[in-house]
Amino acid sequence: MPTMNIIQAVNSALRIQMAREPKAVILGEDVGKFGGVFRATSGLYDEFGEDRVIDTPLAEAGIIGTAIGMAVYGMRPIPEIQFSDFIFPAFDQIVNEMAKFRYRSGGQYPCPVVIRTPVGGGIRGGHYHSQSPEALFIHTPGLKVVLPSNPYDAKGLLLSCLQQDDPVLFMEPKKIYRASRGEVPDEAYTVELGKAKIVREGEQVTLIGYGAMVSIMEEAAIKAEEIGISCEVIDLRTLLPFDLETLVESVNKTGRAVVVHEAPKTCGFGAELASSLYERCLGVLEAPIERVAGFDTPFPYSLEHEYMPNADRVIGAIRKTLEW
Amino acid sequence: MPTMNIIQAVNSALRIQMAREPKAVILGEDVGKFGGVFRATSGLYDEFGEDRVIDTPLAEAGIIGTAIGMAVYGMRPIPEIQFSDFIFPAFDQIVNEMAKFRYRSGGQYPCPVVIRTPVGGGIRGGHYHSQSPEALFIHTPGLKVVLPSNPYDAKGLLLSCLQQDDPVLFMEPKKIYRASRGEVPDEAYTVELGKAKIVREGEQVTLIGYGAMVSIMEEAAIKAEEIGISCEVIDLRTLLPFDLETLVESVNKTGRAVVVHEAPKTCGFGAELASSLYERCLGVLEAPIERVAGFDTPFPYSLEHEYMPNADRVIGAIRKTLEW
Amino acid sequence: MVAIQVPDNLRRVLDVDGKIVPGARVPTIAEEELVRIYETMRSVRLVDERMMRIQRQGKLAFYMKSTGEEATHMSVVPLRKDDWIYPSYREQGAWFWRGYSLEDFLNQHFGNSKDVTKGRQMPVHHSANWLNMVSISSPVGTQIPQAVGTAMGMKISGTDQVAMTFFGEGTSSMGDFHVGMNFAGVTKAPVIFIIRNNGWAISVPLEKQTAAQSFASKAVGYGMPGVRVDGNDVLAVIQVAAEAAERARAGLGPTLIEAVTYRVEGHSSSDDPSVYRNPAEPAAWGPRDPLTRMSLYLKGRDLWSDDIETTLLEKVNDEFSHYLKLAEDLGAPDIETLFEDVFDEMPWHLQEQRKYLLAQARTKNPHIHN
Amino acid sequence: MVAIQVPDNLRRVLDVDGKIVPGARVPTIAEEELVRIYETMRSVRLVDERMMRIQRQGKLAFYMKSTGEEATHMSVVPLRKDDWIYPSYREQGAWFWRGYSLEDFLNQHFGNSKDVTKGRQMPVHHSANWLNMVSISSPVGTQIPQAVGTAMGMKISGTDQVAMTFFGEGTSSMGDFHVGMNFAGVTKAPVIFIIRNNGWAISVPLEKQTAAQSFASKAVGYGMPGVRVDGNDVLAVIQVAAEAAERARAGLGPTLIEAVTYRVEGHSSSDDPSVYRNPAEPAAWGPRDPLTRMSLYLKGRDLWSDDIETTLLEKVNDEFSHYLKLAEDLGAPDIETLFEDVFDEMPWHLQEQRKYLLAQARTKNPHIHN
Ligand SMILES: Cc1ncc(C[n+]2csc(CCOP(=O)(O)OP(=O)(O)O)c2C)c(N)n1
Ligand SMILES: Cc1ncc(C[n+]2csc(CCOP(=O)(O)OP(=O)(O)O)c2C)c(N)n1
Ligand SMILES: [Mg+2]
Ligand SMILES: [Mg+2]
Repeated sequence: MPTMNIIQAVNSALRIQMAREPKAVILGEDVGKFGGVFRATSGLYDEFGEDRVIDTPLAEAGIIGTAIGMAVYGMRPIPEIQFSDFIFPAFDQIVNEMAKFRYRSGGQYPCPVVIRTPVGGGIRGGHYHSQSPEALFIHTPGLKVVLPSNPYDAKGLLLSCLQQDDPVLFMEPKKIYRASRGEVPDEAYTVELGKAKIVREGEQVTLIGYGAMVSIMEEAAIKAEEIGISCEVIDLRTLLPFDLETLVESVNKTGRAVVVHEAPKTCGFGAELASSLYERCLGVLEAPIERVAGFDTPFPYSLEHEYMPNADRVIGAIRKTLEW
Repeated sequence: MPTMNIIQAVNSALRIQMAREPKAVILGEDVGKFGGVFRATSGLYDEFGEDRVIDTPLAEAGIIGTAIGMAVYGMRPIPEIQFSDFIFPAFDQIVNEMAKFRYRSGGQYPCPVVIRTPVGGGIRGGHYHSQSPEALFIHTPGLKVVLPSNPYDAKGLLLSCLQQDDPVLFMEPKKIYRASRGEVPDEAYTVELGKAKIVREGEQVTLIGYGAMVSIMEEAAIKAEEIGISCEVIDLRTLLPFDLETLVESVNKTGRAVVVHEAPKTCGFGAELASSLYERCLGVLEAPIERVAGFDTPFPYSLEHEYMPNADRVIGAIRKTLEW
Repeated sequence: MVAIQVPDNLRRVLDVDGKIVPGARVPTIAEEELVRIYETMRSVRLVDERMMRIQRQGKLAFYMKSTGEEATHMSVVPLRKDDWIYPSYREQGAWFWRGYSLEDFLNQHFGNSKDVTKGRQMPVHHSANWLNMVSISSPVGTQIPQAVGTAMGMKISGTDQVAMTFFGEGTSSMGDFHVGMNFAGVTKAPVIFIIRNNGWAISVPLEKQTAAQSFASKAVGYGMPGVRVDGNDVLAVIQVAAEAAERARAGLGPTLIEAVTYRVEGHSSSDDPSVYRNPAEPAAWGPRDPLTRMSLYLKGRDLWSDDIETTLLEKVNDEFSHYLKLAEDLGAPDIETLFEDVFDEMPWHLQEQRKYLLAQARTKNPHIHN
Repeated sequence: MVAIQVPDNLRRVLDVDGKIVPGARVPTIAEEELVRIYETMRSVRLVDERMMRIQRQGKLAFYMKSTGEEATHMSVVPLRKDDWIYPSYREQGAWFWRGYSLEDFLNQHFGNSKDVTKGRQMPVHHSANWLNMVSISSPVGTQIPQAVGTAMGMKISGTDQVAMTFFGEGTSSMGDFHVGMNFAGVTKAPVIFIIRNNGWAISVPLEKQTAAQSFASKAVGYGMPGVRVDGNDVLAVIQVAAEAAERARAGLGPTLIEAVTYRVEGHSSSDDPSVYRNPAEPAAWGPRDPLTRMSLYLKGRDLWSDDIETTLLEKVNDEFSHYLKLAEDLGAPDIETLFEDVFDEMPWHLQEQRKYLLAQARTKNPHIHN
């Protein structure tokens, strides 16, 4: 099996979809000849032509607005937003239109747009190339939100998204775009939406996260093991609908949980995960669920490493749950 | 003391600010001659002239974008967004610009814009005249978020917002714009930002909410009392920074909490309030914190009453915390 | 501050007396179609009045009349059945012309159990996929890039379909107008933009909306033709729309049409124009009424008479009363429908919430034990 | 697919040989100022090269050159100190002209403890309130309505100040361009819009950006004058900016200026234009270099020589090296600064987070007990 990084895995999924689905269209800024600023659409312009791999004018509202119009007409648009920090000019089209199209038409007009966008910090991008706005979309009824942590899942999840009939925000962890490598089949396969993955089994504390935070959690779990603490690590993969069942099962076993994300803590997805878990597991919880998250400041530049969650901070939280 | 409704209280605060602060400017759609579609700016155009009460072209991004430019230049703009459902075309200007201006300039450019916007359901407005997007803004570092529940607070909180130096989203509960009436001084006064108000003292369950939900909670508390359950009711008033101290004190006393909001449950502000409370009060909590919220669907039209939290639902939640 | 526009340089076919303007390009329309066009416009006027009346009686939460602007709706006449339309909220005639029934129309306004949109949206927000009429959305202007996307899809798919979208002159100030127009210009998408310039955006007159000479002139910035037409002259409206559709089908790209008309009434049932508008202004528009002009024209060709008109009004009135009664008597959609159509398949959290609500509905006013 | 524009109908003062074009309106500029203008442009060219070199050496995360576009920066020359500027990210010369020092410039790029923006933003995102230069933002186009707002504030306050904003031709496709232009037109705000049309938006050539004849023509849709100027002719750039500033100060409202230039290098240090652009294209722009033209002009007036140029380059080089060393040696801002300036006063939750981080920083790799 070939080894790929996340970019290559995404590229492979897109190529498969473009080849098998004549209604699939890629559109965005620099996705054509250039192949995208992160090169995720590399080669597709040459292979599928400028009608189906479209370099649009510089306007996110236009990219998503036209994608919606394509989707309700029956096409299968796959727009790219160059950085998720630049998704906000299209926010109205996403939350008021794309997310509500099926609902407001009484089911007459499904709107299967799959938006791809890189997310998160770690590339020295300052606050406009580092944000993690997933919570805003999880809070918006009508959207699915997916965020893989490795190449195999990236390809399988993306292919799943492309085969279903709902709008999806497919967020790609740009910090590990190239750093995360693994075996990925060349052919098509799917990874089921809505299912978390237990990355590492453990007994005492459940670590929950997604995207670039998964390897941070694994690192913390390994270090914790060295000092005799056994952690279970769960990669959510789909953020909405999220796999509460798997989380509950794990926390029922461990009695402790730490939730990790890069986005600011206040009103972040961690709050939802924690609240949902308390609602189901209060009786077994031995300590408050710890949230390791970005701080409630704009994403900084020079102090990026201080801002982002790291294994030490996760270990600190693990320890707190054990010492409570 | 005169009796006012919320619209009149807001109008009174605006008139005071416009009279005392020559740099204050009101701008928005229909805020001029018409006095706003809810009439909150009624009379101000005649009193302060079309230079300072500006009917803008129909573009929320322009309203907020120009307000930002005024604020960094030293003016005191008070833009109105006609419905908070229509705030999304300005979302980029709000979350990427207004919220980060002071931070990204290293403190050189404060951006004291106070955005007023009606929020919430209950007026038969369907999903585009009923949304409660507060969580999106609470999650955005750099914004203050305020949401009064009655005329006295509306005026006092708005005057506080207008006197400080940070950007604020001042949300007004349109369902009770006219229904909520009370004594309001004609002159200027302030209600402190960041302080919740204990609306009703009680012993067994703490009910936490804001805006139009406060009267729902009070109704539930009265009904609960009839059957022998004593509830404490807290009106948050400021959503960010929220008054966790007052909440913690109350929950330490009651051992139970119910959080109420109209916005969809998943990733709503209730999740943050609950998680924060668990983190401080896990030891005393007798039952999971209940979240009574809007459902995770777009806001409906015909089934509006089924959608919105009501006293029965709050009582159901109170009962759950007692029966756990 | 007076929004009456001198209707200069407007494309015109009929003068105010319903006579063909010398030299005008007259659309080719069969006689029975001419009659049907007038009937549709006339029916809209009547339906608008009855709707507003029932709104005033408290039976309806909200309504928006299109009085005086009925001719602009007829932009859809040159379109084919397989063309797509993205309306705004003030084109009742476009719906009826395409075949939307008074029954569907009333059911939507009541949001009842037979409303095809399942009571999900406010009054006047229709949706009919069997007519290729796309759901109306309240946030203004969002339909513009969407219509362009549909047109791009048509072009990519190699069809010769056309997309048309409507919006008010106020809406041209939105960012979405710009991005939609610009994408259309660059991609040469087969799309037709109809600006209903009715002079007002709620209380804001057009001169506070733009400093441009005309709304049609905005086409210059997008490299497409901009046409100004007398929006109260239905034959002229149809003619320019037909030319635009032909251009689009021939692969020549988009057209912007500014139909100059006037909002004779308030913005909606919630509005009170007397607060901000000189009442002399709507009065001055009376002689330009699109119905008068078209009926004079038809009468001149012996295609219409006052008797026929009376018969039409009676028929529509009866039909309206009939479907109104039916619509009123129907209840709201089932509670379960609240959770449908959020997604293709209902995820666990919505299933859970549905279960909760259904249980709650059954135990209303529950007996509480402490 | 070739982005070279035939520079027709461009306002011009200097021809490619640095001679005054017959009949041109020549700006009135004192000799020492003429020299300072050229010195600024020449310094930018040098600084850009050195910056890119240190970026390539891995000392800097990111950089964006403005090579070939230096003349457009000089649009700020006619402005007064109390006028305000909202730059985009490719107007280094505007900063230096206003008095931003090389020291500030380098400290910002290193985000060090002396960076006036406290290491908060990426390289090239300056901010200097003492110069009325507003913080650069990465999201393109957001500065456009903001500049209009500042200009509206100036007008409301009864000053005769002017606001100027810069952006690339690609950015004209954003909704914010439209709403900003439209607000300016309607309010007659004293604002000047400078479109740096350098032919490319990263990999997207201008003909995929708009179907309009020119970017200046977009002014029609907003009822303001649109001027096309040779953006590689610094005297022409200054002249049209001076005319626009005069108009604005006289209460006549905004002006759109399209400065036609060319992005000779890649978009940024992260870019590789060979993937998408014919290398013959930048080469063809060589003869139009704005520095060559201006230096020929100055030499023709005996205001400049190769010797003076050498001296200038040495001086700037030395200064650069000096401040580079200083900037490199400074560490990052204190950890505490992470939490400052989110709000005017730090609320409890940020105080709590600050405390946590400071404690965490002290207990790195903590010894863990189970
Ligand atoms: C984005 C957005 N902002 C504000 C509103 C509130 N609103 C509804 S209609 C309207 C005026 C629209 O005017 P115009 O486009 O001229 O259309 P008309 O009503 O005249 O047909 C406004 C401001 C809205 N629906 N959407
Ligand atoms: C809203 C937004 N979308 C996308 C980007 C990514 N981006 C940065 S610069 C750029 C191209 C800008 O082109 P242009 O406006 O012509 O300016 P130039 O770089 O040529 O000076 C893009 C797409 C961004 N910064 N902001
Ligand atoms: Mg209008
Ligand atoms: Mg450019």
